Amino acid sequence: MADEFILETEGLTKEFAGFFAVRDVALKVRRGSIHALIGPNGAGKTTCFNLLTKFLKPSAGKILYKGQDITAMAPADVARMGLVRSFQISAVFPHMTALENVRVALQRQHGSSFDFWRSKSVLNRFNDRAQELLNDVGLSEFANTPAVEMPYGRKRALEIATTLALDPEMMLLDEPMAGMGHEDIDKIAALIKRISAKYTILMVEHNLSVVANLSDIITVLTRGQVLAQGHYSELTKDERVKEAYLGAGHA
Amino acid sequence: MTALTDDTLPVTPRAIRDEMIVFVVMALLLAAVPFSGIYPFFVMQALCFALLACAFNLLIGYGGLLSFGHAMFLGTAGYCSAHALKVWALPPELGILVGVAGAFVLSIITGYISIRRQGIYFSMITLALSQLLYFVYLQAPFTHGEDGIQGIPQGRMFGVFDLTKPTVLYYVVLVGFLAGFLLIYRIINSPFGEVLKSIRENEQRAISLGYRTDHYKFLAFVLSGTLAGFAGSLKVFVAQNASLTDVHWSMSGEVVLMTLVGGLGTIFGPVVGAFAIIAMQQYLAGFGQWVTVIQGSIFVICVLTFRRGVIGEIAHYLRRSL
Amino acid sequence: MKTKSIASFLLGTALAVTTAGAAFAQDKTVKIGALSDQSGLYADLGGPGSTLAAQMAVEDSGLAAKGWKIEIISGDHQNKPDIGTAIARQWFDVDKVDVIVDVPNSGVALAVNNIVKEKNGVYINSGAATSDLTNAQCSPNTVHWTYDTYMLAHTTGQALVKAGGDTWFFLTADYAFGAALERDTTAVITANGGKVVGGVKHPLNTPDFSSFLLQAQASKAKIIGLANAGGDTTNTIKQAAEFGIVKGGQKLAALLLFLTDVKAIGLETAQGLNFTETFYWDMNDQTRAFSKRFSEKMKNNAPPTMVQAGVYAGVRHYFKALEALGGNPHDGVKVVEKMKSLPTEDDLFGKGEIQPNGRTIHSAYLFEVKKPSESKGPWDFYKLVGSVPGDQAFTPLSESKCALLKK
Amino acid sequence: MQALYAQLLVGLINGSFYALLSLGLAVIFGMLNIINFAHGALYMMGAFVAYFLLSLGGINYWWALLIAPIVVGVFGMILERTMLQWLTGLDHLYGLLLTFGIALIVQGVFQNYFGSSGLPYAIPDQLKGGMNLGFMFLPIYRGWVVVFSLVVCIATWFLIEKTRLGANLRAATENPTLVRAFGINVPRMITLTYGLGVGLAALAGVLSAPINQVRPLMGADLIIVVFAVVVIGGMGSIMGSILTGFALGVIEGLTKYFYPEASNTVVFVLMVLVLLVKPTGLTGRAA
Amino acid sequence: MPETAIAEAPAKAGTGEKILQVRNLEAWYGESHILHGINFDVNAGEVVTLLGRNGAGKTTTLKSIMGIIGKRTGSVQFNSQDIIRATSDKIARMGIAFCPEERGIFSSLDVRENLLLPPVVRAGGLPLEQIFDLFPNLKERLNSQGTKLSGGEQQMLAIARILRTGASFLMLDEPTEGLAPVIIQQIGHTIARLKKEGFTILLVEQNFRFASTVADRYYVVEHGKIIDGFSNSELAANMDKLHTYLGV
Repeated sequence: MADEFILETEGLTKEFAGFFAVRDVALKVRRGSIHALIGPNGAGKTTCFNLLTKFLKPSAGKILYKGQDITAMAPADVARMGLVRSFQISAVFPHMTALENVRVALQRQHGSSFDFWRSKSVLNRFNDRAQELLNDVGLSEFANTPAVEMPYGRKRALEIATTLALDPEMMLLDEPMAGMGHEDIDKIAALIKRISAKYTILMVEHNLSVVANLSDIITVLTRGQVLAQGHYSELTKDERVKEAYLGAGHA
Repeated sequence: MTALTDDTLPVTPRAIRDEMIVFVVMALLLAAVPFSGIYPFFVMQALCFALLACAFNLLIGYGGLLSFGHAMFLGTAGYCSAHALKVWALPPELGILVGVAGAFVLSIITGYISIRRQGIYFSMITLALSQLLYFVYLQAPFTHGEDGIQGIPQGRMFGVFDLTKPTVLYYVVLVGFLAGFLLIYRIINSPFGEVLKSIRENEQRAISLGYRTDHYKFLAFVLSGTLAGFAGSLKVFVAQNASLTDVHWSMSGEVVLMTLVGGLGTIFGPVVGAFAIIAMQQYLAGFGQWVTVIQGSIFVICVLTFRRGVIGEIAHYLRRSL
Repeated sequence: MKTKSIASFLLGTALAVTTAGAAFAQDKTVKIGALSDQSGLYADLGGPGSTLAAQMAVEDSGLAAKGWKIEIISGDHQNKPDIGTAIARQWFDVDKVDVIVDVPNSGVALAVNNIVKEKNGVYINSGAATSDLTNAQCSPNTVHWTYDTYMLAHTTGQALVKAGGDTWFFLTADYAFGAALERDTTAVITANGGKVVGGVKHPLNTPDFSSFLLQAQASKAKIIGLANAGGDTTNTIKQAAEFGIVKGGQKLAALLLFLTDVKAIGLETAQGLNFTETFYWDMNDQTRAFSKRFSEKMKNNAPPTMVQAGVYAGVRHYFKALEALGGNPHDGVKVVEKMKSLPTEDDLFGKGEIQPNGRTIHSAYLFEVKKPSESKGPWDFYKLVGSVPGDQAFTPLSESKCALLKK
Repeated sequence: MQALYAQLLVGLINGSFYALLSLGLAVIFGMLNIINFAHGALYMMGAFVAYFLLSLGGINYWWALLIAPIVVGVFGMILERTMLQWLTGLDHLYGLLLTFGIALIVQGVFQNYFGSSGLPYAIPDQLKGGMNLGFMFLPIYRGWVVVFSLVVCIATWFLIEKTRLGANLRAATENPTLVRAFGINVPRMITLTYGLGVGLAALAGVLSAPINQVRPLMGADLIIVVFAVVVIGGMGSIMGSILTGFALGVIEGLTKYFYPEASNTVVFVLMVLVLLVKPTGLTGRAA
Repeated sequence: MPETAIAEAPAKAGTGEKILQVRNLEAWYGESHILHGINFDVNAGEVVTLLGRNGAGKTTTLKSIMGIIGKRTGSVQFNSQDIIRATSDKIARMGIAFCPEERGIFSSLDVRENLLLPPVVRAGGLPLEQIFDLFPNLKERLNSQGTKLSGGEQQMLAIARILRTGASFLMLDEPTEGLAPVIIQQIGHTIARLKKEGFTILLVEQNFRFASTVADRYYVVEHGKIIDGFSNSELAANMDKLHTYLGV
């Protein structure tokens, strides 16, 4: 089982002052798949995400990653096990160049992060790899641009490149397309498709058409609970999903 | 929480060559002081405070942590060095080592306690810790309380340099300052400095990349405290005494002021700020407590209109890092 | 690091200026540095008043008419030893000051003592209490005028024990000065057959003494000795009144109290207090005359404190030595030796001498604070209840650890 | 044992000042997100206003209790309008630095004109004397301080937790933008809140004037202790800061009895211990 | 996707005069430019819905009208008065009320305090009895802490508290978010009834099935601009287009 599913939750619950943002969620993410978490606004998708990456403490329940219980771990340690997340609003280091952004991630595994007595030119050995990652996400010409000056869509791409630099086993993407125009959406979708060959991906996404094309399996959340799970084609036939997602009064 | 210096940072990448040119000019100017007729004790004292401010700046400008208790490192190192020189009669180089070691140990302890909280809580905790230490030093026998440790022998550095000669002392202090300054510069431009910067820019993201950010902040705190201690040890040779003034919270406030005036998170700002404030105290001394009022006004003006500080504004204008 | 030229007294004639420096032995230039706490805790008892006292000493000496060129600068040490030493060092190095006067605050005073010795200047201390200046840390460049802890302890302690106050409880400021006062007073009490039944050390600048006063009250000691200074003393006295300690039959003995402290406490509360000073403005015609002139020039018309009086007397005596030398040799040890060789006599402290360890000897007086009904003026506070001759009030040379005496 | 009771009571008196000051800090922090470093200086101003009223205008203590908080409160509101309000949206460390600067200015000005030594302020006639409680002689004035500050603390708590105005205040603490969008003039409310917090400090200043001397630096050292109190309590709630204030006064009082040398440090030591066990303070919300 | 910017309102569905006129509205969050020139109108007595993807700028539009966005330019005419420079409290006092997406129930206030928090700015608000009549649940839970209510109750409280102020123009930001179908239905009924009472309502919705039950007209927001607009009767014809716009 542990081999088949890279991430599992049991009875995952988060209560905020009497309000259940996430309630009794059991999730199983298959190794190597693209798993999407969808649901209307306020369904608890992002809360769920924060629970998985330990940025929030669950009120109840258990999280297993690669068969190991990570419920009580610190967020940095979860990341070190290869479970890396992105954020809903773009999370880059604004006053560092794109190359430096990626290098910070490379540095963590490969080198000398506590070395305060060495010149940072030792980091130059990561430049090739960083440039490669930037090329992968189509940011070749932005290497020396401070992140703050990049357009929004490029920042999202940079964020993915930074995440890839950690060479994670599993990536959690929180609305990677939020706030993007069409052109960008297609690019990022293609990128996700490409990297999914190597990594397991769990993504929260609002854009159903993106989800439909990309994901192997979809979990629908409403009001903090799992409503349904399956492939897109199955879900579109599910009346409950239509009603929850598209709203009451659906013809 | 947004980083304190977000709006003060120049966005251009570091221009290391420019910075080294400025550094060389600064070093040459300082080296020429004994030939200029400027009173060397004034410059020596300013150099010690400049180093202290640079160390403080390492923590706030690059770690985003406002310590309101940095005087405790200055004072602790001063007392340790003074005691080592006067009572144990150690040579100057070992005296400095004892002082720096004292500040190092203190920064480990206080860092462990304070680093768990951020923002204003961190500031208040460092302030309270330094006040705690102030009262301890007030009562501890070896500090001689209100009287302080007086008449500290300067001795011969490495058995060669006679520190009782003002010119020799001046160059020793200058070399100490430049060494400390370069070390801080190196820390900022090291692999560690890179991580520190990323934490200040976006701590959540740094965590999600697997950085245990508290460890980095802690190391920054210890480095900053230890270097502040080095400044304190040097100051012992200049002032030939160690007193409660150096541990009092108003000293911590002065360090903040120097750095703020010069420019938080700039390389040369704290040096300029330290010289400006020390010179101001020197020349306005006749106005008695109005000096306090003027210092307070500078705080207010800086915070309201001039948040980048002198060097920060210049750097912003030139779109260069300085 | 703080200096300022309050007033440049260019008293010399044009002729004196042109001849100044012509002959080394006849060098008649003098520069006085009045180093004090200009705005802090001791500003009222020293501070600007001490600078004024030094200026009056210059004017009264009449040296200007004899071709001397005398300048006074003043500085604020802010009660910080490092600032005090920095000013002193700069005064000697840059401003070429010959003599530093006043310097209240024992910590600063001792720190400056080292500098003056190193630079071979002259140091006439009036404001500091520590008897170490003429004892363990004595220096050939230093004269300590006015008062010290030993004198305070002996005069007050002895008088009170003899008057029947034979059980004591100490409230002691927890630092060197307080400890010295307690130690010295205890020695006097036991030597005179009294007993110390307890004591409590309190931190410096304690705003609230109620806990300590409750303990003092519980001890049932006849005398509560206050081995502290400044704001701590005045606070203790006020709060003791509040807790009804004096009304309960116990007596307070302030071991160090100044005229300005009494002003701060108010007669209503301070009445009946016993303490020692070596100068009071209302002692005799000479002191009254001087005080009148002095208070007219003060911002708040305050009469001189004993510290300010000491600055005046000390500077006058210094000039006597310079005149005897026929010029200013700019050699501190030499000038101080001359000062020691001349007997002291002035309107304020009367006759006395400077001992080889630098201690100025003159009479000490035990005062009691008047009742509000007895006071006739805004500064009419004290009643003289006794006096001790100088040779009995200060440390006997046989007990002194001063290295200068062992030659 | 008797002495112990006496010390407990004395501790409660000091606790009154801690409670009033940390309460004011908490109220201000809630609305302005500023740690008001000027609090000690404004406390001192309260005492000075009382002193001026008496010595210049012959206005007695009872009027001072009313007038001083108003005068200082208005002064505080001017500070807020002219300076503090420009810091909205900036990192709150700037608030700390600005108020630190204000504290230096205020204290410096008073030191220039009044020196560092204290000015006397007499206990009002009605509260002179004391009563014998059996275990101690309690000066009536001190008893009054405890009772009065308790009343003020509870009244403030009631104002904030139980009234309509308090509801607006609490709501604005949570989400000022939304409250303003409901048509409530939040900037004015912030100004008034600062005035209230500062007024509490001034009130404490008037209360302390007859006990301690009226000195320019009377608040400077006290404020750091109050910061420690605040760190221990955590500024989570109004009641929390009141209780922590009184409790620490009592603990300090006990220390004075058992080990007086540590009485200055006990609050800080306690702070360290609390931080090691519970980094957010006793009642604190996360920073 | 067609990038047709439509400045003029489509056929009037309401009866009254233009109560709100938005022209060339631009807005910024810090450095980022969110609205790039929004143009639309709302007539008195109408329910108008803004549709659009997450991040398109719908909420920012409401907030800009309400005056709670730092920097904004253009013109917003409310009852023929330009309010672009007014502060939000003044705007509220002119009769606009805002119910935010996150509902903004105050946790440190109980239900009664939450309900009574917004001051009455003008006559004509609903009296409390009528509000309890609309939302009977609230009356029972007056003394509970605000955030202890269920999501649906919180939403009702959020709407209820802006009804008594006398504001005639209500802006509701995603009132159905995260709610159960049965509650959504109830909210739909409430809005319909409010419309009958004479309130003008500007709605932001993702759930256009829900919107279709109450709205008179729609505008579609994308990239900080209005790119399309149509009336309720034209909804069916625009369905395919809408699917592309909204990506659902």
